[in-house]
Amino acid sequence: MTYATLTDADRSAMLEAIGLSSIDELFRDIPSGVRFDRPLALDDPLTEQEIVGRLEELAARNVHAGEELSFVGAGVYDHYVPAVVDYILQRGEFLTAYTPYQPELSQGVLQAIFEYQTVICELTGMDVSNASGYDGTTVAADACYIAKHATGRSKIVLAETISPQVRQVVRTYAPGFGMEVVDVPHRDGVVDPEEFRAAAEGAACAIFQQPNFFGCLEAAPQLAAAANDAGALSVAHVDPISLGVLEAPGAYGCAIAIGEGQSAGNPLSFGGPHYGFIAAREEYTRRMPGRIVGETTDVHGKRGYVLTLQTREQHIRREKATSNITTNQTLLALGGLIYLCWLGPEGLQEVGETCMALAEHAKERLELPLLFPEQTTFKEFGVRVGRQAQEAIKDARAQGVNPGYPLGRDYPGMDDAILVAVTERRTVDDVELLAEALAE
Amino acid sequence: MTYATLTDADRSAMLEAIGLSSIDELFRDIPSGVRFDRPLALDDPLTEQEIVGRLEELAARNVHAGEELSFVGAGVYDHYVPAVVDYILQRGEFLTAYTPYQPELSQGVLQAIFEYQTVICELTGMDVSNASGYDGTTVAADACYIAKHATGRSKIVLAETISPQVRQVVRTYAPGFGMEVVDVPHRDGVVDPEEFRAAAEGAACAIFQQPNFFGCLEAAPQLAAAANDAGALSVAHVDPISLGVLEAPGAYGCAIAIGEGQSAGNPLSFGGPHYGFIAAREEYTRRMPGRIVGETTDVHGKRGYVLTLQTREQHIRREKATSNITTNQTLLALGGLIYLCWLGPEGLQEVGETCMALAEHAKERLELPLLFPEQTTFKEFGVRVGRQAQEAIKDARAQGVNPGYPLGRDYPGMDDAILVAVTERRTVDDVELLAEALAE
Amino acid sequence: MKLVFEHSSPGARAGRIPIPPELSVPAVPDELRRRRPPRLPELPEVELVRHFTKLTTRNFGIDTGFYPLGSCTMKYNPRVNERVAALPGFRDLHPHQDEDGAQGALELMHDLQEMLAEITGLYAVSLQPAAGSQGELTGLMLMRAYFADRGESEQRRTVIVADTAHGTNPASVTMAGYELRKVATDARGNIDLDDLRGKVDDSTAGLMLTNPSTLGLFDEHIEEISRIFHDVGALLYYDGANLNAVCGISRPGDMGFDIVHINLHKTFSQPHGGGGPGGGPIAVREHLEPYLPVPAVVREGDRFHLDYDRPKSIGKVRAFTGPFGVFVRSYAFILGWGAELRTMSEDAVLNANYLLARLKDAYDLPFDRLCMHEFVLSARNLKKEHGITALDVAKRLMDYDFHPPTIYFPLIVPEALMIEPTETETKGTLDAFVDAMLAIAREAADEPETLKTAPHGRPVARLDEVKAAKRAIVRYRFEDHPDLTAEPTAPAQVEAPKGA
Amino acid sequence: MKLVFEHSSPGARAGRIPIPPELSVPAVPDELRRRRPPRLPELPEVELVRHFTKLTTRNFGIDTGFYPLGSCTMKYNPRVNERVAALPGFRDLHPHQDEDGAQGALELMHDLQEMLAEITGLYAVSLQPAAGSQGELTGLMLMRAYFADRGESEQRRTVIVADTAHGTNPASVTMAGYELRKVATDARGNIDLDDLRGKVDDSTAGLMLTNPSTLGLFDEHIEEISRIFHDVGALLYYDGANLNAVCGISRPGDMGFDIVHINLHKTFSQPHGGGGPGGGPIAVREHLEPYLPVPAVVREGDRFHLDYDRPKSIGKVRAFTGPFGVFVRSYAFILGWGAELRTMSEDAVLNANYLLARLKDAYDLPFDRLCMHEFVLSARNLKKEHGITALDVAKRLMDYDFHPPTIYFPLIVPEALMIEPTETETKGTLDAFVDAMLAIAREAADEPETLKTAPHGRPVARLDEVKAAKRAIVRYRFEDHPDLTAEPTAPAQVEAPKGA
Ligand SMILES: Cc1ncc(COP(=O)(O)O)c(C=O)c1O
Ligand SMILES: Cc1ncc(COP(=O)(O)O)c(C=O)c1O
Repeated sequence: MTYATLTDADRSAMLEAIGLSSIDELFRDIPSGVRFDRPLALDDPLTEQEIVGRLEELAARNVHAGEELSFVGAGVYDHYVPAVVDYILQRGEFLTAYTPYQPELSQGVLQAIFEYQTVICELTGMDVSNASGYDGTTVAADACYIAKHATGRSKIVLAETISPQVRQVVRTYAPGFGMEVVDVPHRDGVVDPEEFRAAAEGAACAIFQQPNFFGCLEAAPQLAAAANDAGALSVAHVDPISLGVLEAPGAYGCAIAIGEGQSAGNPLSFGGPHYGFIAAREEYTRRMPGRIVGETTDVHGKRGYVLTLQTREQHIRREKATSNITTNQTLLALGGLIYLCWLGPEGLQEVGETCMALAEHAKERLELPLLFPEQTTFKEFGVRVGRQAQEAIKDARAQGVNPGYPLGRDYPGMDDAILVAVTERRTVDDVELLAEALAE
Repeated sequence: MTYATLTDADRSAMLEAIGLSSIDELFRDIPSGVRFDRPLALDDPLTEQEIVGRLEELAARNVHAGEELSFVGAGVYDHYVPAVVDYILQRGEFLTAYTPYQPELSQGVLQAIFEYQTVICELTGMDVSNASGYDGTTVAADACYIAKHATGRSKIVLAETISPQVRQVVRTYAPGFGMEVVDVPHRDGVVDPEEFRAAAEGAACAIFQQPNFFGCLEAAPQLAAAANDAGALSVAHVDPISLGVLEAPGAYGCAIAIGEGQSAGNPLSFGGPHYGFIAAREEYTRRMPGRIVGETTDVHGKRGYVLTLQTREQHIRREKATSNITTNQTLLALGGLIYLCWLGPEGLQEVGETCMALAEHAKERLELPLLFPEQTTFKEFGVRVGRQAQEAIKDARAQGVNPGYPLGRDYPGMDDAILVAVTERRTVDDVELLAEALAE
Repeated sequence: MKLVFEHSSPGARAGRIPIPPELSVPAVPDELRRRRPPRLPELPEVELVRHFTKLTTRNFGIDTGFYPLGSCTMKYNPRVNERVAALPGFRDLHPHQDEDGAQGALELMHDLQEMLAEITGLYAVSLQPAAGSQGELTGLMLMRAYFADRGESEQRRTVIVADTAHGTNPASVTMAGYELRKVATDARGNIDLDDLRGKVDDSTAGLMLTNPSTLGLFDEHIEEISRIFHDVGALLYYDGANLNAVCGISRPGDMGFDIVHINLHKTFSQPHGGGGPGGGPIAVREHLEPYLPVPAVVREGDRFHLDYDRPKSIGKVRAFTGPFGVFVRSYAFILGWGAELRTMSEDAVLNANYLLARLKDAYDLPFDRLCMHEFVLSARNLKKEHGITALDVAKRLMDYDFHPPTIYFPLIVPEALMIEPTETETKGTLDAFVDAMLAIAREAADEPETLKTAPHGRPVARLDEVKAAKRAIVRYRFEDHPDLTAEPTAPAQVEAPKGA
Repeated sequence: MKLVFEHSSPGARAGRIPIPPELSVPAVPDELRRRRPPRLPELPEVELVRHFTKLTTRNFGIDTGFYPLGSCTMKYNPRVNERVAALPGFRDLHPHQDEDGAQGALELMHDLQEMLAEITGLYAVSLQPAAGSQGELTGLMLMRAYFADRGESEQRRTVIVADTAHGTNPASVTMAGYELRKVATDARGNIDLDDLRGKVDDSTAGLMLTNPSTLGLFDEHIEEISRIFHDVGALLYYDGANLNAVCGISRPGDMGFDIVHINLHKTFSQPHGGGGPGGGPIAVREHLEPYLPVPAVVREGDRFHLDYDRPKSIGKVRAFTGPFGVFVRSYAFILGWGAELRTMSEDAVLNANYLLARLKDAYDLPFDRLCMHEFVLSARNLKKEHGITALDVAKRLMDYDFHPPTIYFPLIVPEALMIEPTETETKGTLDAFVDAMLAIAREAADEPETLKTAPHGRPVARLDEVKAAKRAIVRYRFEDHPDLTAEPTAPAQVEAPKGA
């Protein structure tokens, strides 16, 4: 009973105060037919040091990013997370608080979320951001739900160059929304604005990713324009780490910007928890899902922050809510805030340019055919290894290098292609090792 | 310039306010003959991720307690430190504060030290404890300095069964104190009370260790009595982890209790920083070295804590101070406080009994001749491996087991002896592995 | 206090990621390159740490004190869980790491699935959903897939939800494309069976129910309810938000539920993080397993792997296999209680009933029964007699250093005060809370003004929420602070060498 | 607030270390077995965390705000240092691990030694001393050993210390068995050379000097001073507490010092931890190396090892090789600045002079010169004119959210306010501090009461230190709280099986 807080003395005193003589009586309202009458089939309780022992043993059976030279990305990236982020997020006043329903006791989290919303708006060039979505996939579904109500239309247009997981999640949600999904195929690694325009006709929204899943830069402004012209909401799925170098979606006319926040301030953590961000133009403010923090004043005129525009939300609007989200990813989003403040505008540009420079260098050094030689890429690019990618990866890993993600998993005809991600944590020397590992 | 806080704009504005035109002018009072006119021969500045990379690389070249099955103790022990300790000590309000000179801003640290002093007094059965000494060796020298002034005598009696490092440090300090050191040899692993009594005649203090360096239990009450009878201060060097099982020095008449606190709440950290504790009977309160926190009230009668009895200290007493200590080991001592509160009286007894039970089990399982078969031991014991201990250790380490400390380093005639420490972090299965490793 | 942007000073830096000197930055096509840098704050690390440290001191967590926020299960989060979640083998593990490089992670998830199956009394578990709400939606998607498979998609249009339900239930029903039917609550706080019978027919896809309900009451007719739905071929969904009341005591599967979500951040101690993250695994009966999200974590001998080959699966509801870091914490937590998990729920229920027993004379109790892990009082009399609302009581509790309970929920109770102490509070803390609540009841009569002006001595007093919603200032207005909008100095874009 | 003992409730537990069931506990001889368990508090982890979390909120650190505590160099401690110090390869490394299992640790120490030798301009470094004071004592022991080796032990009896010296210097002199001679300070804040010449002769073992001095002034005659001592065969000891002023600008070795201690917790950012830990490495000239403590960390090719074979060594001054965790942090810190370390000292001196320039009209300045990294003002006029003391100024600063400077030191300045901003503060912070100091100077005239009653709104007001020293209550008085002294219930001692 490692975690029991009450002592037996407490228990009897409390039962007496309640007027009962046994713990079992507490449960008398539970019909005997549904009572559980055997002990749970779980192991004996472990002490703290035993718990640590067991978890260390499991952790040791994973190969983490510090143990092999990894160039795996494909949606989750090994960027450096500074020590200040971990420290602040571990402080109990943030870590162990919940949604700031009571603002007088929650100005810390409320102000931090307001700062986060501001940073997301600055990165994306949008007017409003929520306090976070679950991840980079579910915010895409959120965008579709907004579009459905904003346009009254039901078609979702997805560029095939969007992360496969994002597309899968949109497909899972669409039927419930009463929406259908149309894909726009890639042409040589990017989508063709004209095809995109045609598909966007009569659509509720048209979504593309910049940089796209292949690491290539889309003609984002044209894609946004194509969607806008068709009266569809133009939605850009962007990598926050790229937004010191690449233009903000708001600047080229997107209605909504979404993305996976992990690359900005979260550890890999085997895929979660991370945070998804969603930001939009002012006109969609009242259609936004989830928590939004607003500035106001207290009875003495002092500046303060509260959860606002709650008439959008499930606890008030119930079945008419803009979303069912309640628990979100606040702590991870705050990690993103602290990270982006740590970088500042110069640092954000530096990290983007460093990744780009290293990736470009890798492209040259590998001396392998590029998957899409015509395209400009950001921190990720595809190469053809001339044999089954899975095998090439296995062989490279045997030398301590994990060269990347096998694109054949998601795209037909790419069984020999590897998606290589190069972050600022890799060095010029690391690129040499990668080249060697992929050489034979 | 990773850590520079000022911007160039700041610098010029500030120079202007000062009325100078260059940074160099700030140093005009420095005679040109002693100015340093070349850049420091240090490497280029590293960024945070580069610093982490460099340190990870160095850390990887050490074999830590999680990487091999270790039975090494001999003064520093691998006891489990709970997560709450690390968390609280990392909170900036404690971590980045200094000595609580300004009590209104330092009640947190002051109260915590007061609680620490109380816990040390409870463990040792003494009346007064300071806020910490450097480690388990320097507090022994502190005790001698107290004894010198309390008795006007100059002889220090040391049991040969005290940790060699403690004895070396006392030897280093003694000449400056104008004191000389006399050793009392061990008889079959412990000191003989009669020899101790004889040596204590005319001594300022007589120091023994319980459990002693060999892990054996001394006849502590007799040793204390022997010293007291001779008019010397009886000083017990004790392991805090043992004090839930073994009697408190205060209970058998010691004048002073000292010890190395590491085993209670500090990581191994290659030998430091740790904390030394020193506690004494009330009559020696005004001879205590270092910081002491006392309870008082504020102008409104509210309970509060302050540094007290400061007329003992260097900043007031200068050359007549009871010690020169200023910066001490407060943070580590607070780790000890939190750890001991986490254990509580039952936990402290449990951990002591667990170590004892495992060590006793190991004695039986090893099937090797014990160094001192006649003695009762606590968590550590000596065995003879029938060949050079250094070699036996090398061979065992090759199998991933570090069997202990080679006693030959400090004691003649023990070249074949290994001091084996068994803490609660080792299991019955681990003992089997040790037995195998020492078998051939 | 200042916003982080108001600490900004042009040119100040914390983090630096210099471009490797031997490399040059490739050119970005002009129309794609960022023109105006984002106005991120510029400040040195010391200012960053002070700012966020100060923010934390203006926030209340479980580590600060008692947090009886009903329906949220704000229990103490053991620090050891943070230690293990930070192990590099977990924290730095890439989700695309191939299976033999992730056996420890997969085993942990598989173990956790089995623990949750045992605790809920169901057959199969998917850990994928990110939180309870998403678990609900996923569960409803399973219903759709199940009925579609049986050719009943057209027929099964409605989902029934109790009027005491959390807002997420109706919201999820809509998002899943179902019609909502609300069912009433009877005088004892159970579902009104007559009302229910009238609403269940062969157009019914299923029921969503929280049991114990948000009133903290166990539905005494749960067996009959289950029969009513199963008789028409409908499914029962269990909102697991209140699972903390019944672990080892009564299992949703045994109650007749077909689909269950579990809030790992409630019952299994994942810290709430100021709003998240959470985890919302779902457990189902055998006949629903084929529809679970992909990938499934399966065991083959002593190896574990990710099975994507599930033709009937609804697909994915979020990225990868779910919030893994949350799994690590909840797994560690369950290992700590182990087979004695029942004691956790017993103590949670004992703590709640102790508070209830000591408070029910001072506040009114709409349903006078033993409660489970939480209970709902009403301030309706205080309002009638002294004009003191549930909100006033909540704000005044802050003056006694307690976080207020959930208020104004569930909706069927006017001036509701929904109190959930959890099992991790001491009797001493509960007694202090009782003293405060009783004092407040007296103050309502003697000094109502003190309550209406509460809280006192907090960083801010009561805030104007109407103004907030009307002005909708949801990001920092740099425009209003021209001094800070100076374009940050960004290093000039390096041109790539042409050729070479 | 309550003491942790006042939260104790019999039988409550946090940590548990159950005895392995298959083992029995050996018997402890009766007279050696503990009779009465220590009265440690009994409380669950949640109460433990809340108690200590609350204590931290009643404490002020650098992370809280500006902390210009003169002579203590309270600079920002980069968080990354905590990250690297916690690497298992360092944190969990046993000091008796043999050399080939500790090469990384030994290399780190060897690198750090070389960095410190370069920064101080001396030949050899020992990292062993635990703090500056112990560095001083160690340095004086080196003098003893050195003179003993030359047969001059009898002759060399005195050590000269400036009247501005920190209390540790005279205290160390006594503990090292030397006689103290104090030397005066002249009108410019330098050592009074005439006074000095009169005190130095062939009975002099050496000088202990802080340069820049505790007045924050660089001694303009340092070369002459060095000549005076070396001419009589005496040694110069450099108290490195103020090294933050001169890194890369002027090196103690070049100034003529033979022995230097470095406070790693000052210049090199080891966090002060509420009073410690620290590190006090010493650096010496070549002819003093043989006397350094054992073991020495030496390099042989690309291997590192611990050399105990130093026949002339003074021995050991503490356990093992010193506070290793401190070395890790300081090493990481120096790597961060690298060759630009000079900028650190330049900025520290710039910050100090900026404050000085802006404050010297409002407070008096005993020595009107450019200062180095710190400076000393006097509140003597405020006292004369308004009865406001340095203490009042200090307490009032708390109302402005600043930690006060060091006060009443150095002793030669009445009503001293010793201000050291360090290099890690922004101009904005310094300006805010200046505004506060100027406001306080005005308040001294306009509303002296406000100052005399300061601080306001802190957990406690001014405390009665006389009472504290008189009552000397230095541990919790369980006697006065009988309710808490109930003997904790301890499990009965298990008897060992006889034989078997
Ligand atoms: C009864 C109930 N149902 C559902 C939810 C939604 O769960 P989550 O917040 O994990 O999305 C909650 C908690 O917010 C709840 O209390
Ligand atoms: C000038 C001076 N000398 C010596 C010391 C003593 O150093 P430490 O506190 O590291 O023992 C200090 C700091 O307290 C100091 O300021």
